[in-house]
Amino acid sequence: MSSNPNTIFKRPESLSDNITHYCPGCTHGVIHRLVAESLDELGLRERAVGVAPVGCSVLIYNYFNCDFMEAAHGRAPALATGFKRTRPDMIVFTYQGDGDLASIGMGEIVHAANRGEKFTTIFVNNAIYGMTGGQKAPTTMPLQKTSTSPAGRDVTKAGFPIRMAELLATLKTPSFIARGAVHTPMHIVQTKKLIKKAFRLQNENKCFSLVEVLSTCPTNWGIDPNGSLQWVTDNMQPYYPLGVYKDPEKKNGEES
Amino acid sequence: MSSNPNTIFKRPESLSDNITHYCPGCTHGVIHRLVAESLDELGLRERAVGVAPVGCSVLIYNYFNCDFMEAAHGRAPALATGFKRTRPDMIVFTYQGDGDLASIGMGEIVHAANRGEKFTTIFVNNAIYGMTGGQKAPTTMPLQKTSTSPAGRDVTKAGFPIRMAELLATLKTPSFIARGAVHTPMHIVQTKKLIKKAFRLQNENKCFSLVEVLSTCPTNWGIDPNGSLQWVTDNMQPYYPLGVYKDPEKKNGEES
Amino acid sequence: MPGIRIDKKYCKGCELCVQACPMQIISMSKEINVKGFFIAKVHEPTKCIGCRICAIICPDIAIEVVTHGTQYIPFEY
Amino acid sequence: MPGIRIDKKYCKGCELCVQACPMQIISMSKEINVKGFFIAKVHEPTKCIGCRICAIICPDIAIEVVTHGTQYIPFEY
Amino acid sequence: MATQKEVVFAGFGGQGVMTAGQLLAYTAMEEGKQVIWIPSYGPEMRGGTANCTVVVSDNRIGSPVINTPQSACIFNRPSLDRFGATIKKGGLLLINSSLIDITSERDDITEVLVPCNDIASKVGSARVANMVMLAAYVAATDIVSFKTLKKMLTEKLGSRKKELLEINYKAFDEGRKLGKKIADKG
Amino acid sequence: MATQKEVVFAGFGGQGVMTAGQLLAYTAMEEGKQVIWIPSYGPEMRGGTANCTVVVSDNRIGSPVINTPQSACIFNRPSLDRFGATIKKGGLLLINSSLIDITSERDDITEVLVPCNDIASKVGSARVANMVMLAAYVAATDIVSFKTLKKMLTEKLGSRKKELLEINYKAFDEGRKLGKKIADKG
Amino acid sequence: MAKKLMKGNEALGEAAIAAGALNYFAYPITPQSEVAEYLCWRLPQVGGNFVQAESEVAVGNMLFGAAATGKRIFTTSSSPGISLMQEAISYMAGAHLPVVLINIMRGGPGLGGILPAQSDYFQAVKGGGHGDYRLVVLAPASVQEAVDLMIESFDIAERYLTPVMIIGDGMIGQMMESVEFPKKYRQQNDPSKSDWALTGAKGRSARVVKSLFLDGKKLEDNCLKLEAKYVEIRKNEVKYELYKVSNKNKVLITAYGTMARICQTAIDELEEEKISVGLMRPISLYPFPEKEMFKEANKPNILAILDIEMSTGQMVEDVERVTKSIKPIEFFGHTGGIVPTPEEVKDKVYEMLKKFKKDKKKS
Amino acid sequence: MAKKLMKGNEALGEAAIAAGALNYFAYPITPQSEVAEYLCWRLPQVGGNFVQAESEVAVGNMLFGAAATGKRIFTTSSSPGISLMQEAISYMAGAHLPVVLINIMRGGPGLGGILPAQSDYFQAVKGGGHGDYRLVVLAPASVQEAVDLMIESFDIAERYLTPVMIIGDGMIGQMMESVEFPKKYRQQNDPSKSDWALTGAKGRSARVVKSLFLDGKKLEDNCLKLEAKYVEIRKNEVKYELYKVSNKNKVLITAYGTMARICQTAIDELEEEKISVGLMRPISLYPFPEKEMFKEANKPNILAILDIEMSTGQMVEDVERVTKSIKPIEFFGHTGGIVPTPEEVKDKVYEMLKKFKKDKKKS
Ligand SMILES: Cc1ncc(C[n+]2csc(CCOP(=O)(O)OP(=O)(O)O)c2C)c(N)n1
Ligand SMILES: Cc1ncc(C[n+]2csc(CCOP(=O)(O)OP(=O)(O)O)c2C)c(N)n1
Ligand code: SF4
Ligand code: SF4
Ligand code: SF4
Ligand code: SF4
Ligand code: SF4
Ligand code: SF4
Ligand SMILES: [Mg+2]
Ligand SMILES: [Mg+2]
Repeated sequence: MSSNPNTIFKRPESLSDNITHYCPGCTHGVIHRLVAESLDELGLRERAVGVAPVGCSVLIYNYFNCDFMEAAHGRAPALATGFKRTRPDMIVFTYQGDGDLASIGMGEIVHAANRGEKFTTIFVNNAIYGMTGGQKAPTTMPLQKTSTSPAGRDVTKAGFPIRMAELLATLKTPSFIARGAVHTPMHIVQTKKLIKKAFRLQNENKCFSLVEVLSTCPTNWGIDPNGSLQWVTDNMQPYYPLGVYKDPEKKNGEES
Repeated sequence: MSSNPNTIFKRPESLSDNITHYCPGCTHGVIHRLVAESLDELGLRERAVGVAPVGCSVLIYNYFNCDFMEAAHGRAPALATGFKRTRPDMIVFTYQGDGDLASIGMGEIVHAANRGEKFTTIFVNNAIYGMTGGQKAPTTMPLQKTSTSPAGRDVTKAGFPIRMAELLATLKTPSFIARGAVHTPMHIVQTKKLIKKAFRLQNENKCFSLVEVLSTCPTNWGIDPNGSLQWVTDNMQPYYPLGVYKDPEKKNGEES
Repeated sequence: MPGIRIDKKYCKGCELCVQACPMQIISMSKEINVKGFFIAKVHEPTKCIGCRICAIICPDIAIEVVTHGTQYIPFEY
Repeated sequence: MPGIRIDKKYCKGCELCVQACPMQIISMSKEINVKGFFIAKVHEPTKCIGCRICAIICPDIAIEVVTHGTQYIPFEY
Repeated sequence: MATQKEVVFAGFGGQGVMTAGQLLAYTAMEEGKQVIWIPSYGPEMRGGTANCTVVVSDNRIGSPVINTPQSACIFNRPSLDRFGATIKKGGLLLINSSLIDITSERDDITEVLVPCNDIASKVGSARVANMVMLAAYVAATDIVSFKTLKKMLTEKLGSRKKELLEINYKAFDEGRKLGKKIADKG
Repeated sequence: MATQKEVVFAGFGGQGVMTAGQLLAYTAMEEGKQVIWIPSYGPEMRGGTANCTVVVSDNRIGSPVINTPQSACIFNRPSLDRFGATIKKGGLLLINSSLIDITSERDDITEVLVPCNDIASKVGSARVANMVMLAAYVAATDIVSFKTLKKMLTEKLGSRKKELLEINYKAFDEGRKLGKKIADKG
Repeated sequence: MAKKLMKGNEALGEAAIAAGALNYFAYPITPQSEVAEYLCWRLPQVGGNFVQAESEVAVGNMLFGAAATGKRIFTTSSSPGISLMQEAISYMAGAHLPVVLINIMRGGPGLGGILPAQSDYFQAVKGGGHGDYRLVVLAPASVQEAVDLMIESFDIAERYLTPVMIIGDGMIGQMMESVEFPKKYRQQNDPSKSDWALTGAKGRSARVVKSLFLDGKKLEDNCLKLEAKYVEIRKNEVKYELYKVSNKNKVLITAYGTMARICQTAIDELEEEKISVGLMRPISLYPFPEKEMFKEANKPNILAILDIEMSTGQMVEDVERVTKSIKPIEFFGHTGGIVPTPEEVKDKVYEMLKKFKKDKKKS
Repeated sequence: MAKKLMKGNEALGEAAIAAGALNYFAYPITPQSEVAEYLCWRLPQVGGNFVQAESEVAVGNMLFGAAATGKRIFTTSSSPGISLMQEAISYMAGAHLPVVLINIMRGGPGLGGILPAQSDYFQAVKGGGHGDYRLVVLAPASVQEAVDLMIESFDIAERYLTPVMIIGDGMIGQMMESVEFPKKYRQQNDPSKSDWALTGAKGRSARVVKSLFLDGKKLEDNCLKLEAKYVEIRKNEVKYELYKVSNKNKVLITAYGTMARICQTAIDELEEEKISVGLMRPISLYPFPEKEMFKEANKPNILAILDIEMSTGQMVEDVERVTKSIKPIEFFGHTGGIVPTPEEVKDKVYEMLKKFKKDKKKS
């Protein structure tokens, strides 16, 4: 390597040096990085407080270089509300899995979004309860096998997967609601933009913002990491369309 | 009064003889009657189990001639789920106010609807917490004065009213979701049809069914009973459009 | 000939029937029931067309509608 | 001339970079790191175009991309 | 013990029983007494009766729950049914005779009929019936001075509402006359 | 006390340490013994080490927690680091020498190197490394009979998988040989 | 500040403001909704904020988040609402957060009723949530004491970094009494001076507020850290009142909150009848006045102890425990909203005097 | 039925089926998720049903609804999940519903950890919810006992129409032991034979299952009805085990659940050293073996009591209470997932023997 080396991609400042406990190929790591890069680029790290969920990312505070608190399962939006209302000058974000946000935490996220709380939620949808060993989530795909649906999700008994972005977008209170994914570099690049915008809107005190991100769980899906990315393309993406569902900067309907 | 008298309107059998504790002109009474008439007409009373909410209608079991249980605040859909899954041969309905269903009970109603539980929910939206003395509900209208929003609901802090029918209609699981009202005889007649259909669909084991009904609270709105009916027309109806939002018997979109 | 019966026990004097009756034949009486409410009464019973609108809007199911002979039912209920 | 550095400490051998690299120049080595994972390595470093795709997809931020001199950046990130 | 006075105000919502009780409480406090005002907040409130109890004492007040008060100011029939029998022997019962056409039929208490609504209408507003009653009670028991009572009323109403104040004063005067009689008798 | 035997199986997920422990437990139970199998289910499970403890006794078993087991079957390096020092004085340590190139450096226990993976590959499948280890342990301690062990294995695997069964039997035989040597020595 | 006649619920609200606690989170429930109805307009006047949450589960967790700012925050609720906060309370205790919670108790279990009761003693004092934690629990007997304890509770919460709960029955919330507030209201905390609050990782390493310790040893350390605080609390924060306690007392009454006032009336009346009864009123239910109560119970003149509660008997277990049952203990109570009267208390005393005098003769 | 080697969690699931309880509602949480993972396929085989709820709050309330059918229903969870059920538990107790709840306890407070603990004793035994109610609380020490108590708990729940809770630490759920199930499994209840279940108002007047009594007197009556049941329960349902209790014992150990087994090992080892220690293991934590424990404590040979728990000390308060502190009581424990070892128990005994022998000499 000769002179004038130029690092064009490196670990963001908002991340610590710790090695994550995530399984090989788990895209939680990618999403962490996108959040960290957004904080870096917007210069928010020193004012940021993250709220950890209960789920595989419960130890997220070990991986970030910003203040963090750890919520009860599903209640991160309530913690974020409490914090942000008391310190409106800070930047607050929750990072939540699909069991956390779409199952036990349904009430809290809907109401935080509806009140228009000025924080940002990163919603990691991997269609399963990762941490507890692969049980069915409300977002589990029809016929997907999990440890509590060994014959596959039966939609006649468990209903269809919940599309949180669509559900939250019905609320009239202005907000930024989008869905991205991280199963290809292109999607990662696009999702980064969504996450960064979500934080920018918070920083401008505009609205509540939430980015749902389709993610993988190679371990509990029982599929190798690259196969898992493919599984997102084949199974999740068609059911969970990517895009911006609500945007305070666009007129109603413009984005859809 | 001469010979051949013919009663063309009378108290339905499913209602008891008790005088309700509702305030004069409160339309909870009308909605009770519509439910009772539907049970009568479909012959369901003897198999019916109601689930009372916590709210002004907490004593509803005193007014019906069918079995009843009384839920914790907001949790009626969970009780109904527990009951119906254990006794699928019975007819189960919840009767819930807007504080009960749309505030504290948000998680339970969304998930029951999403799992497609085969019970019926009557959702009485009077834009306020009646029982506890007129506090702001998630369904309170913008600028509406309540005991916890004496200057009127401030949408920049409390967000906009939640439209539950629309929110629930985004779920993919088949269901019957409609909104009626009872502020004019015509609306009462229409709403009766919705409620009856909701019960019929349950009886046919088709799907979850929910009818939201715009209702009044003369006492806490501080408006006389007739003025309250007018207030529904002027303020609630424009924001809460009446109609069928989801119908398992119609193709998607057909109803809207 | 149709007519209504208002059950004093149930009436809470809310006046919804008064305003709803298309024939404007219901009004509030000076009579107070056990619960202390002024109750509604029909002041021109002969004008009643048996439309059931008063009964439909009454939140306390205080009103029964009866008829003698045939009765045109303007809408299903 | 661009190139990447894979930090052995972070690599978990998931092979996402292997499949993602458009130049197909990353493969799995026989080397095991402290955590017991086989780590990725670049087998044809000179072919690297510095597109950053491997780094973007790496969930463990094991990859740094460097360049010497100017580098055409095909997309904003 | 002897220094403690208890009174219940009971009627239906809108008759101003809570306000009357509160005004008494404010006045007693202003005069340096210990005081408790406690409403019934049970389920019977809706549509039914409303009532509150005021306890005034020179010393620290023990029980805030008074099951057998020394006095009661009763504004409507259901309240008479409920509280008539609870008054302490030798106690005082004031009945709003404008709306109640019966008595407690007790001979171990002093019973006074105060046609509150009639007097109130006479002095200018049906809404001051509660003040007639309060004045009668105060005059009968000397629990507080009228001077302070008027001062507190003025404070609470605000000096802007001159006219209303005058009507209230008149109500006081009328009630006072009735109460005085008992005091003189007793 | 003397009748109680304890052994830890430890390695990383996928090495079949849990299965080996369970098979031992089933076998001991089949032979009428009291038995406990207890896994570590702590956070270290994910990606890290997996381990379980089996306790076999003629009498009612007290503590299910064995901090200092008599024996350990160690499948990988991190497990050796964790459990090597905990083995009771005079205890038995079996080390999977195919993957572990060090020893415990203790002189107060019996240490045996079992090249499980090598033997497993030799007999036909890398996946029976755990059975090699189990057999070595059983042979060394006589904790259960090989007859019952084979019977239970057959039951668990199901008789359909004949081929797999054969490989497992072979693994047993090889492990047994190694274990026997210790038993004979000890 | 001059004396004011105020409803307990409103006075609690004003007391919080006096303590510099300007962020309030709550959900309506009888008999304490007036706190929110007061603070919803009062807080904005002083630059504070009230969030009406969607549920008590959310309230508990909003407190959790708000407490992490280092400012003073609080809630008020009533029995069923408090049950819904148990998970959050356990989390906040585990994360060493200062929080003040008020439970204006109503009759239970279940939906129960809305009348005053004291049947949440166990929940508050023994811990309704999971895990090894305790709450500091204070029980005022008057509106003034409610105000004073409210203000002090924030100091206690911050001194030990622990949740503090004030329990009062519905009467405390509903009645008006004259009350005085401090002349000088406290300023809001300046979080930047805190060494644990989350203020942004600027010029320092990142801070974490959490209760998770996957490593058993670390979790145990956290529990021992908690226990060490409780030891301190038991040493420093015991509060109680003795009323007419003397060596003439035959019976010692134990009662707390409003119930104790009713007992005082009974004691006053008994005194006129020359029957000497003393009252020990624990003000801090946790820490419980253990040694103090034992001392009183152990006095030779005391024939027996009479515990009186608006419940079927909860504190009585602690009375048994701390007095080592050295004297016979009788329980009397009403529950579900029924309030024992001074007459009933007196009757119970008469009955006990008869019984234990007889017993004495026998032995 | 032949003996099976089964994991505690799975055995609990099978036991419920044996008891005729075929409707199960749960939410995943370590260390008990295997119950759901077992029952999700096992229940359909026997005509049962499992609903994976959206949360433990929902689980509690699903149980409430399901119990009203008159069939046997149950849930399993772990510490934080149980905290979320407190409101529903209070409601079910108040509404006289038979329900079985299992808490496979993990370390707390807060998110804590997932290792075994016994730190939810207070919550279970004293009542984590609001109002005057108690739970029957049973604590098994082995997988077989867990199965037996599980089956019996449904009978108890129905006998008294009350919720029953089984608490076991994570080890009970995770370990495999040999276990036997009854030969004949029980049929599901026939609700039509119930005189309280909601079966439809056909040929009878309507029934209501509720806990609301706005009238204070009626609510008090309901509380007294509950209390009357608890009196019966305290009379009939006390369960405990004595281990090596003799008049040679110098120390009496009190411990429950798995912790008691560890103490047994210690006692066995001490016996070999000629140190005689007995164990009293409460199996029913509520009703607590009050008289029985007092009797044992009061025996002249006992110098002191040693209470051992996987907590910072919770049951010890009941030990103090019921033994009237007639003997010195020492507590030893670990918490947060750390399990006291037989060695530690022995060391504590040595220490106590020294101390109390000395004390004796002194006095
Ligand atoms: C109240 C409560 N209930 C249940 C749990 C157990 N639990 C921990 S994580 C989790 C689900 C995690 O799934 P998800 O949110 O999808 O995150 P992932 O692990 O998939 O990233 C559950 C149920 C808990 N810790 N607390
Ligand atoms: C857990 C819990 N929180 C709060 C309450 C108090 N509460 C009773 S009814 C009610 C709101 C009722 O409003 P709504 O559901 O709109 O019914 P309405 O009275 O308007 O018909 C509240 C907050 C309660 N009983 N339980
Ligand atoms: S279990 Fe799934 S979600 Fe959790 S770290 Fe592993 S792969 Fe990722
Ligand atoms: S308070 Fe409102 S909702 Fe309740 S009964 Fe009265 S009018 Fe109806
Ligand atoms: S609508 Fe019914 S309750 Fe109202 S006044 Fe008429 S009859 Fe009476
Ligand atoms: S039936 Fe029709 S016409 Fe007759 S009174 Fe009623 S509303 Fe009037
Ligand atoms: S993507 Fe990262 S972690 Fe995965 S193999 Fe490549 S360098 Fe290693
Ligand atoms: S930068 Fe691009 S070309 Fe170079 S190794 Fe990475 S993916 Fe391959
Ligand atoms: Mg997930
Ligand atoms: Mg409402």
